[in-house]
Amino acid sequence: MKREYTGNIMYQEQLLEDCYRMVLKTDADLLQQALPGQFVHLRINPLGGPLLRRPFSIHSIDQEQGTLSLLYAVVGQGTRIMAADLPGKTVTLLGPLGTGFPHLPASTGEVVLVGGGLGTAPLLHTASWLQAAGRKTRVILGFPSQDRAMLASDFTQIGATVHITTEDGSEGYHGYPTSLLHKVLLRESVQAVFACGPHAMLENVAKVCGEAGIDAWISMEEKMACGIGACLGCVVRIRDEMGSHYEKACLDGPVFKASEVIFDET
Amino acid sequence: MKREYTGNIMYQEQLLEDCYRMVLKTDADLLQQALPGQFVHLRINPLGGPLLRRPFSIHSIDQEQGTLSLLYAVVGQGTRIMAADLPGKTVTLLGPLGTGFPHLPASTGEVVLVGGGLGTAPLLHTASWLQAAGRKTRVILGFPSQDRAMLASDFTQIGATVHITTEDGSEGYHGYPTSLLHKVLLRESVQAVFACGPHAMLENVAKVCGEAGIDAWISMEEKMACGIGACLGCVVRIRDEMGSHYEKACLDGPVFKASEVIFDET
Amino acid sequence: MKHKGLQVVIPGRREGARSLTLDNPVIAASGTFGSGREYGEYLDLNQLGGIAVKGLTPEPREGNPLPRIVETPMGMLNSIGLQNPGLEGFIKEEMPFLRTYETAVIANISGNTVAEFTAMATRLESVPGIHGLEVNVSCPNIHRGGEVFATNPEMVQTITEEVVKVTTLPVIVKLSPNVTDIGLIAQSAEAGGADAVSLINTVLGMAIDIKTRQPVLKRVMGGLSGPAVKPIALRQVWQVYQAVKIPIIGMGGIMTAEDALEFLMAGAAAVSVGTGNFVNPTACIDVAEGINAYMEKHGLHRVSELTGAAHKQ
Amino acid sequence: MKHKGLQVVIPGRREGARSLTLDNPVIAASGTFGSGREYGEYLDLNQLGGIAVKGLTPEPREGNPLPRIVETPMGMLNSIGLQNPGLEGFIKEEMPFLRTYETAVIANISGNTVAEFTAMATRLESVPGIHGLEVNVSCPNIHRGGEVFATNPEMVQTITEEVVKVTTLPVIVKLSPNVTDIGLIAQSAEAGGADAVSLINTVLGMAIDIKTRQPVLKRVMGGLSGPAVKPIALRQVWQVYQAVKIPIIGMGGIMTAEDALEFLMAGAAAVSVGTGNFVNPTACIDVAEGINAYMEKHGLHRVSELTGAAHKQ
Ligand SMILES: Cc1cc2nc3c(=O)[nH]c(=O)nc-3n(C[C@H](O)[C@H](O)[C@H](O)COP(=O)(O)OP(=O)(O)OC[C@H]3O[C@@H](n4cnc5c(N)ncnc54)[C@H](O)[C@@H]3O)c2cc1C
Ligand SMILES: Cc1cc2nc3c(=O)[nH]c(=O)nc-3n(C[C@H](O)[C@H](O)[C@H](O)COP(=O)(O)OP(=O)(O)OC[C@H]3O[C@@H](n4cnc5c(N)ncnc54)[C@H](O)[C@@H]3O)c2cc1C
Ligand SMILES: Cc1cc2nc3c(=O)[nH]c(=O)nc-3n(C[C@H](O)[C@H](O)[C@H](O)COP(=O)(O)O)c2cc1C
Ligand SMILES: Cc1cc2nc3c(=O)[nH]c(=O)nc-3n(C[C@H](O)[C@H](O)[C@H](O)COP(=O)(O)O)c2cc1C
Ligand code: FES
Ligand code: FES
Repeated sequence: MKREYTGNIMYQEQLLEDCYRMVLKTDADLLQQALPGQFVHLRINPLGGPLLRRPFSIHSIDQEQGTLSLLYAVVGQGTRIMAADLPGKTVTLLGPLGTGFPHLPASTGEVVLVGGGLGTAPLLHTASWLQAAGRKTRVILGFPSQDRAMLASDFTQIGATVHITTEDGSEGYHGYPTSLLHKVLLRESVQAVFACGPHAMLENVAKVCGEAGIDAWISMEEKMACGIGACLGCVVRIRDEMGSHYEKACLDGPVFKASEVIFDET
Repeated sequence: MKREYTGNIMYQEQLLEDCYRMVLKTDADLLQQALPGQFVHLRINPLGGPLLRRPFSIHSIDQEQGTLSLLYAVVGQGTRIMAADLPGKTVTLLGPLGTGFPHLPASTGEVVLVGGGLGTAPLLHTASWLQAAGRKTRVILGFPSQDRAMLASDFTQIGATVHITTEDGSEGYHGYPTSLLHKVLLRESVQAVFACGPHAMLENVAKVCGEAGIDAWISMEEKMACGIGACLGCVVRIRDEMGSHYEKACLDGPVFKASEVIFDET
Repeated sequence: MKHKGLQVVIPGRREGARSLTLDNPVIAASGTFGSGREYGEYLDLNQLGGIAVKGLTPEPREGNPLPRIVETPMGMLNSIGLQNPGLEGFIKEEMPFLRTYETAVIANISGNTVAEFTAMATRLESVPGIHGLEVNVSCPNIHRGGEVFATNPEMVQTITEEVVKVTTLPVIVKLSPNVTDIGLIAQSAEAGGADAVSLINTVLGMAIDIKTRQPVLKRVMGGLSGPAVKPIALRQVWQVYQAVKIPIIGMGGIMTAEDALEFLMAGAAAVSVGTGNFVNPTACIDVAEGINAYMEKHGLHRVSELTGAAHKQ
Repeated sequence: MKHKGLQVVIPGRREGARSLTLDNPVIAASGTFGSGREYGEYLDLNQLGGIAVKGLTPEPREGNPLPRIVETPMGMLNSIGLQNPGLEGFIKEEMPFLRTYETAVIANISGNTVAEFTAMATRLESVPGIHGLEVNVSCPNIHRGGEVFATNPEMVQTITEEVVKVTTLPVIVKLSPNVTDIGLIAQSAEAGGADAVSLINTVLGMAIDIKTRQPVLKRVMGGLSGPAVKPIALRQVWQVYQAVKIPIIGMGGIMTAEDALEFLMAGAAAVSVGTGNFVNPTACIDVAEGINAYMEKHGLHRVSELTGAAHKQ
């Protein structure tokens, strides 16, 4: 039987004005199962509100410490409470949930990870996993400007090649991460692209990779209630032979093959 | 203008399985105004629920440390959250609210404080205040049994005479605090009685003091919404020449003259 | 908060009727703000858009036995039972105080017969300092077996017609959410000549004490208010906006300016804060300031630019 | 949870009708539990009192566009739009799985015409493993200008009469809370021959996105559920208990055994947990165990001793 786990907040790190990394001590079961691109469904305040759980990507895992980290932006009630939470507080977790990034067949081509802003969250765990599997990993991280840029060192530390892009050119490549991706795809031998970020960026990833004929998988953020496939709240429209059908972001996703996602709806 | 204050949890002390003392750092304004028997109206979780504030008596005040303490029992959602709260968390406070115990005219007679269980909460601040004013203060604290008894040393430390009563006789006087009160009233020269505790105890205090012809004031706990006299949620039935009328526990009380309270309703 | 862009005017529709001018769109909701005295210690009453005073009845009322309030998840039930000093008591005890402020005072009146409503409206017509009447139709009609006026379109229309006949004050009919089709009831108020409608009053609810196995409230049911009801209130404001042309005063669970903006966009010309005052004693002013800040940020010049905005695609 | 004291039997009222036996009084609410597969990974489906499967329509339905859910204070709005594989799809894809469990399976059916309801009931009559029908009347009637069946007593009675004619399965009519007098609607279901009523379905609500100034949900309104609505649901269960003699399945905001006990005392014979599952995937079983613990503590032998307890002084 699957079950709910508890997470004990060990510490938090403030990375930007509105962005934190929360490190949770939790059950070894959960940590061992966690695949890249999967998420946990957090009950932030078991003694009070908000009512619904909140989905967060697994940002990194430290088996030795028995910890899981989340990278989150403060956007509403739940994340505001999280940001104010003190070490020692307990949350509850369902997870690991969903279908993450695929296990790719062996190849000499590199895997390019593209993260937009907070969309970087699941990519650190993903990069560690690729590196551990001996895969060449290149990471493109897009931010609006230098003062919003983060995490480059976390990726270099685990051996990935990192590019920062900023929209205003204040750091790294001047432009969107997808335009750098476009250049990388022309230049390098790339087996696949994994991306996470705003819908507009993902749509562009799909387009750029589609044109280059490279397989891409993208992680979709939809509002979720149950997080396990029962409520039908989180559907994503997926192309098929008959036209299209809905799949569940929480169960069939959040990672989908980019070429199959129909973006119009959100 | 009155205003809302913030309270920063400094530390908590667990006195019994379900009873805690919370020490809050708060504004000097609030501390300076606080009279014995008054209360604060606490917003436990400004970022979430519960919705309504919770009233707690002012248990003690330390002007030098700039702190206020509350003594509370864990009975429901709000107090469960409080008990789990960690030092550093911020709550908000309205207060000091209500009409506390009266300023008695000078007298050689002693003032007897009667507390039932958690009803002891406001009596510590009250005893300090009486002692500071050079009044002889006797305290009768009633508990079900020895393992639920507490706070005697807090009262002796400030110079009050303390009697513990337990219902099962496991510590101190064997019986209800009101039956010991009855004996004290016969034996000592008592100017007035101040009491706080369960309704049944307060009703008995009123009876015992009425029979002995001693003035008594009692602190009533009613459910409160606004805490400042606007919602009419917290009324207490008070005897008058015409029969009776409702007064507001939050504004006209929580302390009322015992002889004027009509107890039937609650 | 006062300045031209925040002002809301509810015009009188009848010949000779006065209009209601609110300095800003935030009114303290009836029954939650007393007569303003208590909250006046926490905020400047002159900064409010208006004060709807606690519900008045012709004679003094003691109200219901305790307990009168029960907390529920992000809401509360109340069963105050219209405790009030009676219309004359109110005029004598509270109006001299209220007249010292410039803020619009709205008298909230409750009756058990049409005659009680008209008698109160007649008496208030000549009371200086009263700026408007809010007709609380969520009361049982003792001539109709206790059926609640607010649930019956004809009764709502009749009360409205009779009240507007006897007053030049602007008449706001306060609607109950406990109906199948609130648009229909709003149309009855409009047809009866109301200058505005306000909604929602509390939602009928209850709670049971599992220790005593009895209803918590002595009168069994009470009125649910607070954030829990906000989605219901917004939906009904939306429906009423599509049903009538008269202005709407929207309320139900407003705690913040963001909440209030939702009500304006759903169709409200002004809003009220009720339960929110209990949690935050400066809620009314915080909400008004937040609306003002939103308007400045988005270059809006009048509150009316927001009213009903969500109906336009 | 299984033992005699927890069992709830809803007898068939008609000649030849089957009765519905629940091992315990806790049913997973329709639309919140899929067909049990997903939650089956977190709990033993055999420990449930029953499963009301997601709402079925004659043909497959895609459901509504996104977003489909919005959180509200201690509640949520949903606008799923009855996404389902259609009756045949359900029978083929889900029933083989559900038949492997002993738990009572209740088919929740939704139609836009009386004929759609009777066609589904007829088809389900012969499907092995179906233990009861829940008739969801909170749908618009396309033959009556989209009026919601549930708001009209005659329509509710007609649907019930027609459905009971074609099935020997126990028939539960699921009532909408969005009516003035729910007792009246329950009486119509009873008069139509229903074996039980279940309530409440979701409360109509909405939310507005102040950034876009548009309703959050594409279909504007959605159904409010969760703890926020509990006081409303309890009140309606209380009212229906006073209005009819048939058993009531109570729901709306149940998260804990304490919540469920309130519903039983208000008049419910059994309860359902909906939104609570999303928060706590073992909610149904936790609630059943808590009821059991309460009964043991208080020396109660049958759940029915609690049903309606709060009505007796
Ligand atoms: C699979 C998945 C993985 C995610 N991983 C991360 C992550 O690693 N870091 C991170 O910062 N955010 C992540 N998000 C988004 C995150 O769930 C929301 O930012 C968060 O729920 C906001 O909660 P709130 O209470 O602060 O905001 P509120 O706006 O108050 O939330 C209200 C409701 O909307 C939902 N919601 C709000 N924003 C989003 C959003 N962007 N996506 C989905 N639901 C939303 C909430 O879950 C909640 O139900 C992820 C979302 C999904 C679906
Ligand atoms: C003037 C005053 C002073 C008080 N001082 C103290 C004190 O010093 N220490 C202490 O432990 N308790 C005190 N109480 C009682 C205290 O307010 C409640 O125990 C507390 O509000 C319970 O909150 P909860 O969320 O844990 O319980 P819940 O049962 O979840 O609360 C639900 C609602 O009921 C109200 N409520 C519950 N129990 C009581 C009660 N006994 N009296 C009044 N309202 C209640 C709550 O305020 C809330 O509105 C005082 C009450 C009043 C009126
Ligand atoms: C304690 C209390 C007393 C109330 N008394 C009245 C009243 O006398 N007359 C009236 O029309 N509405 C009364 N109401 C309803 C409010 O004015 C308002 O319509 C309702 O509470 C919804 O708004 P809210 O959620 O902001 O509180 C009362 C509400 C509360 C909570
Ligand atoms: C996401 C969701 C989907 C639902 N789908 C259905 C449905 O298909 N048929 C139905 O009769 N009720 C449906 N309901 C209503 C629930 O069965 C239940 O009546 C309601 O949610 C109140 O209970 P709760 O507060 O425990 O959720 C749905 C509720 C939710 C939250
Ligand atoms: S969140 Fe419930 S199905 Fe995906
Ligand atoms: S709590 Fe509102 S009047 Fe006392």
